[in-house]
Amino acid sequence: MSLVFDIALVAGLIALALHVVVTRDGRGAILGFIAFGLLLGIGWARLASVDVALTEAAIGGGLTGMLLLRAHAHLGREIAPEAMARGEPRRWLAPAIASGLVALALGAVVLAFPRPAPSLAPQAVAALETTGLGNPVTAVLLAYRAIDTLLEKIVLILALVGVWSLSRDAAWGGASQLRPAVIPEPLVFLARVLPPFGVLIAVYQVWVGADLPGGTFQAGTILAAMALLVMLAGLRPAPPTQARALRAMLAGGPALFVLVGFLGVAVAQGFLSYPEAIAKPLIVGIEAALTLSIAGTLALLVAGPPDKAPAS
Amino acid sequence: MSALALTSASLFGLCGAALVGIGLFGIVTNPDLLRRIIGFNILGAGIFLVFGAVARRGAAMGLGGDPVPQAMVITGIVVAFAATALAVALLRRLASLTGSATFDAATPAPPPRSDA
Amino acid sequence: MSPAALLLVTALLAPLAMAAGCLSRAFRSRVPGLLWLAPLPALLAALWLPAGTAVSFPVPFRMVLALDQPGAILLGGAAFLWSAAGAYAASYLRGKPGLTGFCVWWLLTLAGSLGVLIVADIAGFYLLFTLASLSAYGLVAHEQTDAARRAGLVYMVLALLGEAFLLFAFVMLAAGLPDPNPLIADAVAALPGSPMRDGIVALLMLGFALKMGLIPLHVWLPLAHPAAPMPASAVLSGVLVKAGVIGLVRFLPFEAPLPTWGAILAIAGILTAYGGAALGVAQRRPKTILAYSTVSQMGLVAALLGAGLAAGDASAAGLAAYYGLHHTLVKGGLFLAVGVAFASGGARRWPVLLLTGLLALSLAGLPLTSGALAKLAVKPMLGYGVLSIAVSLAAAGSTILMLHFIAVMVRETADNPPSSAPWGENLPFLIVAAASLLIPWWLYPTLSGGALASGWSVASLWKLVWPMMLGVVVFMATGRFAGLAGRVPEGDILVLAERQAPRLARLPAAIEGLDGRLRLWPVAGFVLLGLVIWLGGGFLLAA
Amino acid sequence: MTPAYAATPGGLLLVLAVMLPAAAALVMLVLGPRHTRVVALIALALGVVVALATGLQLVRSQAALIYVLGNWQPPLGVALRADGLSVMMLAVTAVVMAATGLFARELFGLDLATADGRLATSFWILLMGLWSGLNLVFVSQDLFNLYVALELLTFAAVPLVCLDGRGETMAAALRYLMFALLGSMLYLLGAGLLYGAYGTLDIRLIASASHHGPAMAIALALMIPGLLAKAALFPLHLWLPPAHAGAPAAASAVLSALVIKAPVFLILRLVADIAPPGSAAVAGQVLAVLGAASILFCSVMALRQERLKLMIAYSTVAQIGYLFIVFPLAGVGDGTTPWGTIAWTGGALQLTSHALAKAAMFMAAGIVAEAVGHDRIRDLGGFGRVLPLTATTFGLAGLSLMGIPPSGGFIAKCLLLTAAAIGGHLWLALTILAGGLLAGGYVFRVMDRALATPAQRLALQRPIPLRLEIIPLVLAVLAVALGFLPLAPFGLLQIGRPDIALAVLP
Repeated sequence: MSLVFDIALVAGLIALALHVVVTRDGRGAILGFIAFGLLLGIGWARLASVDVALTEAAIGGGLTGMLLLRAHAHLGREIAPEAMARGEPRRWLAPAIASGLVALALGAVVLAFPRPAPSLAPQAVAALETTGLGNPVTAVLLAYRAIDTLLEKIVLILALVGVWSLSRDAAWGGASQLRPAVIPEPLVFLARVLPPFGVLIAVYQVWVGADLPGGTFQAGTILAAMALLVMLAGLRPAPPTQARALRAMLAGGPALFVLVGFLGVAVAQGFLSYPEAIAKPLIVGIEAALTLSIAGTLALLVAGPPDKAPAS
Repeated sequence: MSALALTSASLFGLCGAALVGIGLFGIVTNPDLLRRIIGFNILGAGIFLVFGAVARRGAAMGLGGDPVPQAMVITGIVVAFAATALAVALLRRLASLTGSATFDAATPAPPPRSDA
Repeated sequence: MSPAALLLVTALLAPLAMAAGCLSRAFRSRVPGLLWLAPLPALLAALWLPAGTAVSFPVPFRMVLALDQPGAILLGGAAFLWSAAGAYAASYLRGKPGLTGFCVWWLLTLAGSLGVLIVADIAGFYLLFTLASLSAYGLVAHEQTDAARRAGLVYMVLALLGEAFLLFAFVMLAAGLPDPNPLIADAVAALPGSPMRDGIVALLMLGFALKMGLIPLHVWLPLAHPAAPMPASAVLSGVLVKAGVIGLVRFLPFEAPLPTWGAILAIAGILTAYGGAALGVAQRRPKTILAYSTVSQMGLVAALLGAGLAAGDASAAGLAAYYGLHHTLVKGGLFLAVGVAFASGGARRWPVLLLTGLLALSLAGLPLTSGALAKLAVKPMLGYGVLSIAVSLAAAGSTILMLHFIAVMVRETADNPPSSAPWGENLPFLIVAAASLLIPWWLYPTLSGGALASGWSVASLWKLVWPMMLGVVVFMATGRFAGLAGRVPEGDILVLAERQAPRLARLPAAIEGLDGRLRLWPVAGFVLLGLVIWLGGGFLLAA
Repeated sequence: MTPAYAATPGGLLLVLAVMLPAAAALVMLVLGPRHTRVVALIALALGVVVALATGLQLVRSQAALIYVLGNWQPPLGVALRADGLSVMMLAVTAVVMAATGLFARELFGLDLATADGRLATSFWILLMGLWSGLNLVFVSQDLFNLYVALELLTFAAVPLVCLDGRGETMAAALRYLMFALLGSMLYLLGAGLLYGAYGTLDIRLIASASHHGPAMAIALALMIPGLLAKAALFPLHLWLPPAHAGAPAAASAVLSALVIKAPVFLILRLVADIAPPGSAAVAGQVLAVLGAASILFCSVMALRQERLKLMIAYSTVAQIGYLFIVFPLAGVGDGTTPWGTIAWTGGALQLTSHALAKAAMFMAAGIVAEAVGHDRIRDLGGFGRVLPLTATTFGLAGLSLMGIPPSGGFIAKCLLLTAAAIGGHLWLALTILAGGLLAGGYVFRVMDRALATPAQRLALQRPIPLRLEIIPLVLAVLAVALGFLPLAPFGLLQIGRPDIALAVLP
């Protein structure tokens, strides 16, 4: 029974992906992609990866969808229709064959993976107790492979600096203009009602993330979505990017991470190792700071480069 | 459980492979840059599904999957989002500056002006 | 370090130090007047140091300098000409724009062209050879005219091509030896046994023939030498081509005969000797005629070396150097003569032209001149067969070419206003002319092995005179080649090649078109996928 | 089971090399524009010290430096490891970074109004990100960690390309971003397949696996082209010329000198360390063909460019080609250990001298463009007279690119040619020589303009301070000074290598 469900899910995913790629309607493709993201979230749940499922649904479907829709609207405003409608014949046969071959080879490799499958699950579980955590995914993200998570945060910040650097010189340091010309009423309503719940869910996620599925990325994404909702509804303006507090919040998470990392050199077994006694509090503390940083970074990435000149 | 889990993992692995193919095709052939960015996301989804299949196959010790590839996927999704955001920001700026959303027709940039 | 070693090092470093000194503003203004000093240490080294003096540079400078007989002969002549031409240049270029730049290029070329004659290791040879080749571009293109620019371009392209030939040859030479930078002598000793012998010899010959201007690799020479200012033409034609001669002398294995390669070199040399003369008589500018004469003379040197290589006779090296010395001084003198003659008029004109004529005929082997000695000295090496006759006939060609040159000079200077070249130019010219007539006498006994008296026999004189008479007769009979002059453009076959240029230029254009297509996103993306498939297939097959 | 990695003294230096620039970027973000430059210069100084200390430690211990992050042994954790080649890359990176930093300080200082502005501040933060990513690429032992490092590079490099904010550079940056992303995605996919097959992403653990299935073949076939796309090897160079030509001079210098070397370094790791011998040989052949094509094709393209910076950018693609013809020359994949061969040393030297020379050349081109207001080669006649030091810089860097003695490029070319001659790879030898000729052509075109004496003296739009001209000159002189290294394999490059080579062998 569950296999039938899986097959239907996979068929739906592939059909949606094909639709997104071949359809002529740009907006339709984006909406299709959002649906694809949500469906994919279910797929991840079927793969018994609830952590990923939450992340995928929030980021893959939600934030990316918002980003794309805004971009589509922007391009529609900026580009003359005749520039859009260049009817060049697309050569599709050769790329289709090549892509198909790559996919076939991949499929063959996936089927030919060795059995029994190699897995680090036993080691990950065995090492869990030294971290005091209950969720092995969190342990991988914040202990075993903490360096990846830390540097990925730097990647996010570089991306944000890169996005900011795309502003006009005059607007640099200012704020993004998110508020649309006409704000639909329901949006305002949602923006008033949802954020308290969102914050609550986020705090819960960080807290349980140590032991159960969920964690800093998921919480950060929810917070980012709430912040965007508030800004889109025009309840609060986007903060100016030169604000010291904002920048401190963005850099705070990774900075704390680095500090604790080097603390490990002094009091534990090296960089990014935690003293066993206080491992869990340290990790939860880092997660909390990271959640704020991630929320800020993701929201500002969606908001885009500043386009209002700074006040001063 | 394990046989079924393996079948299901393979199924999603194949789905990942198909999505990779579809994504690559979209990226290579689509002249619309925004659509190309969506293609990247589909390619990414396919790649992550392959990771997911690998993770699922590694289910052991009472875990539903190998946590290491799962963690990698989470990292990867965030990075992919950052990439999408940067690409979209570039595309919007390009459209604002030049009034077009294509880069293949663009000839090499004329000399930079120091006074600009 | 012994005084002898110090002198040898100074010979190389003095001009480089002067070039570096040009960074100082104060020195820069005085350097043109000091150019004549730069080659003096080399001249002293050539005169005083015994053959066999050697010195190694400390690590990390890998270079070994050593003086041997052929090197010393060429070094002496070259340093002498550089010095005289330097003095000439100071007067000739006074007040002209770009003088400092000219001096720097001059000094760098000087260092390279003299260093090549005394360096003993392969990497050092390549370094100095390159220094001379590339720096000479500054002299060729100095005038900044369209002709100079074209000459500079052609020169540069072919010089780099020659460098490429040589680099590969040197790398293969050194590849089999334990020391990554062996002495030239060691590498050449191992050459006959090398599995890559033929490739190495072929590349060496190509590279050095380019420098000497052997046909058909001579195309740059008649463009580049006349394009430079007069004193630079003198050293380019007098000294720089000798870098090719010393290259062949140093790198060909004369101890072990290579008959085939020797024959190839000799034939190329003889053909060049004829071709240079034949193309030269079709020219009407004196400097171009002299340049073609250089081509022709280098052909004779190549023929000589080819004969030596075929016979496995190591004495060819010394004889080639001796012939080279003669050519250095005479050709240098002739270029200076052209400058002086163009500036002389009235009563001053005829003595200058007379001396010019004497130098010119010396090149053809006029008895009692250095040319006669040089030709006599090399005769035994050429044997008494076909080659000997061929070389004698080449002397007839030289005679014709030089008579043509004299005729052109007389005609070109006929309308000069009565004046005289400044003494700063006259004096160097006279000194070089005198040296060219005298110095070879001094060296003749050591090199030819025979006494001077042997050169006086009637038989010897007859050997020299009949080709010249033949040349005179032909020259008279054909009416001074009046109809021929100007028929062949300077650079001969290059011009033909340039007519095909549009066809050749299509290749880069096609490449550019292809690049434009490859850089289209769909194409590049597809190529990327293709690469994935190609590599995947390859790996699967290999596994 | 003994752990695969045992931390060595000085291993923490590797962590510092990665984290110091990253931390500096965070500090810059918090402190804001006014302090950015100071923080950057301090970080540069400290980073150079770290690189120096790493080199000293390596020479002293004569063994690779190792650090196990968080003391979590691979396969669960991530290890850093620096052998001779890595340390050389760290050192070159530090030198070029320091020079770029000083150059950027002077360049941005020319215009006080914008010294703390968008361009300068973003530049400094992104530069630090680049440095962190580069160092991580050179020391990380984990393929997924390396993916993060590659993304660090991409995200720092792309905005650098379009810092000047013109539409054309936006297009160039977008094209760069997209192609680089395509490359990273293929790389990541390959890494996923490897994890599926081996249950680890640690390079040494994968290399020590005895059995290789189709997953290895397909994974390598995805990862290598993906990295090639980032390295811009012909025919995947679509993004490089406009991107490197459009970036600010200081950024172009780092991008061309260092950033594209990172994927090349990773390809080397994959082919030489992970690939089974048969695959390595195939990869070596394919890469050599592409490298040779790159040398010839893009040199011709460089020769035909009208603009100086585009010419230099095409020259970069051509010069990268030399790094790929090293594979067959060093005998990668034929069962011998390539580390001690002259080709290996030649490749390393080519990489180093190109990094120095190309950085110097881009900076020189930047000075010219800044001083004259354009970079059309045709209209630069006589720039040597108004900017003598810059013309000298260009000439010296050109010597190294052409492979004319004495220069690092010459020694590199010599070693590669020797390897080609000994190995009987005639076509590669001819390619190397032809590449040198063509490089001579495009360098000569510029030098000819530099030395020209036009009737009208070239007008300078703004004065160029001496300090600005000195920095690229020093780099160019360094590139030439490399020519005094001995013509023999470096011992340094073999430190920490043989054990892996043995592990690969059956």
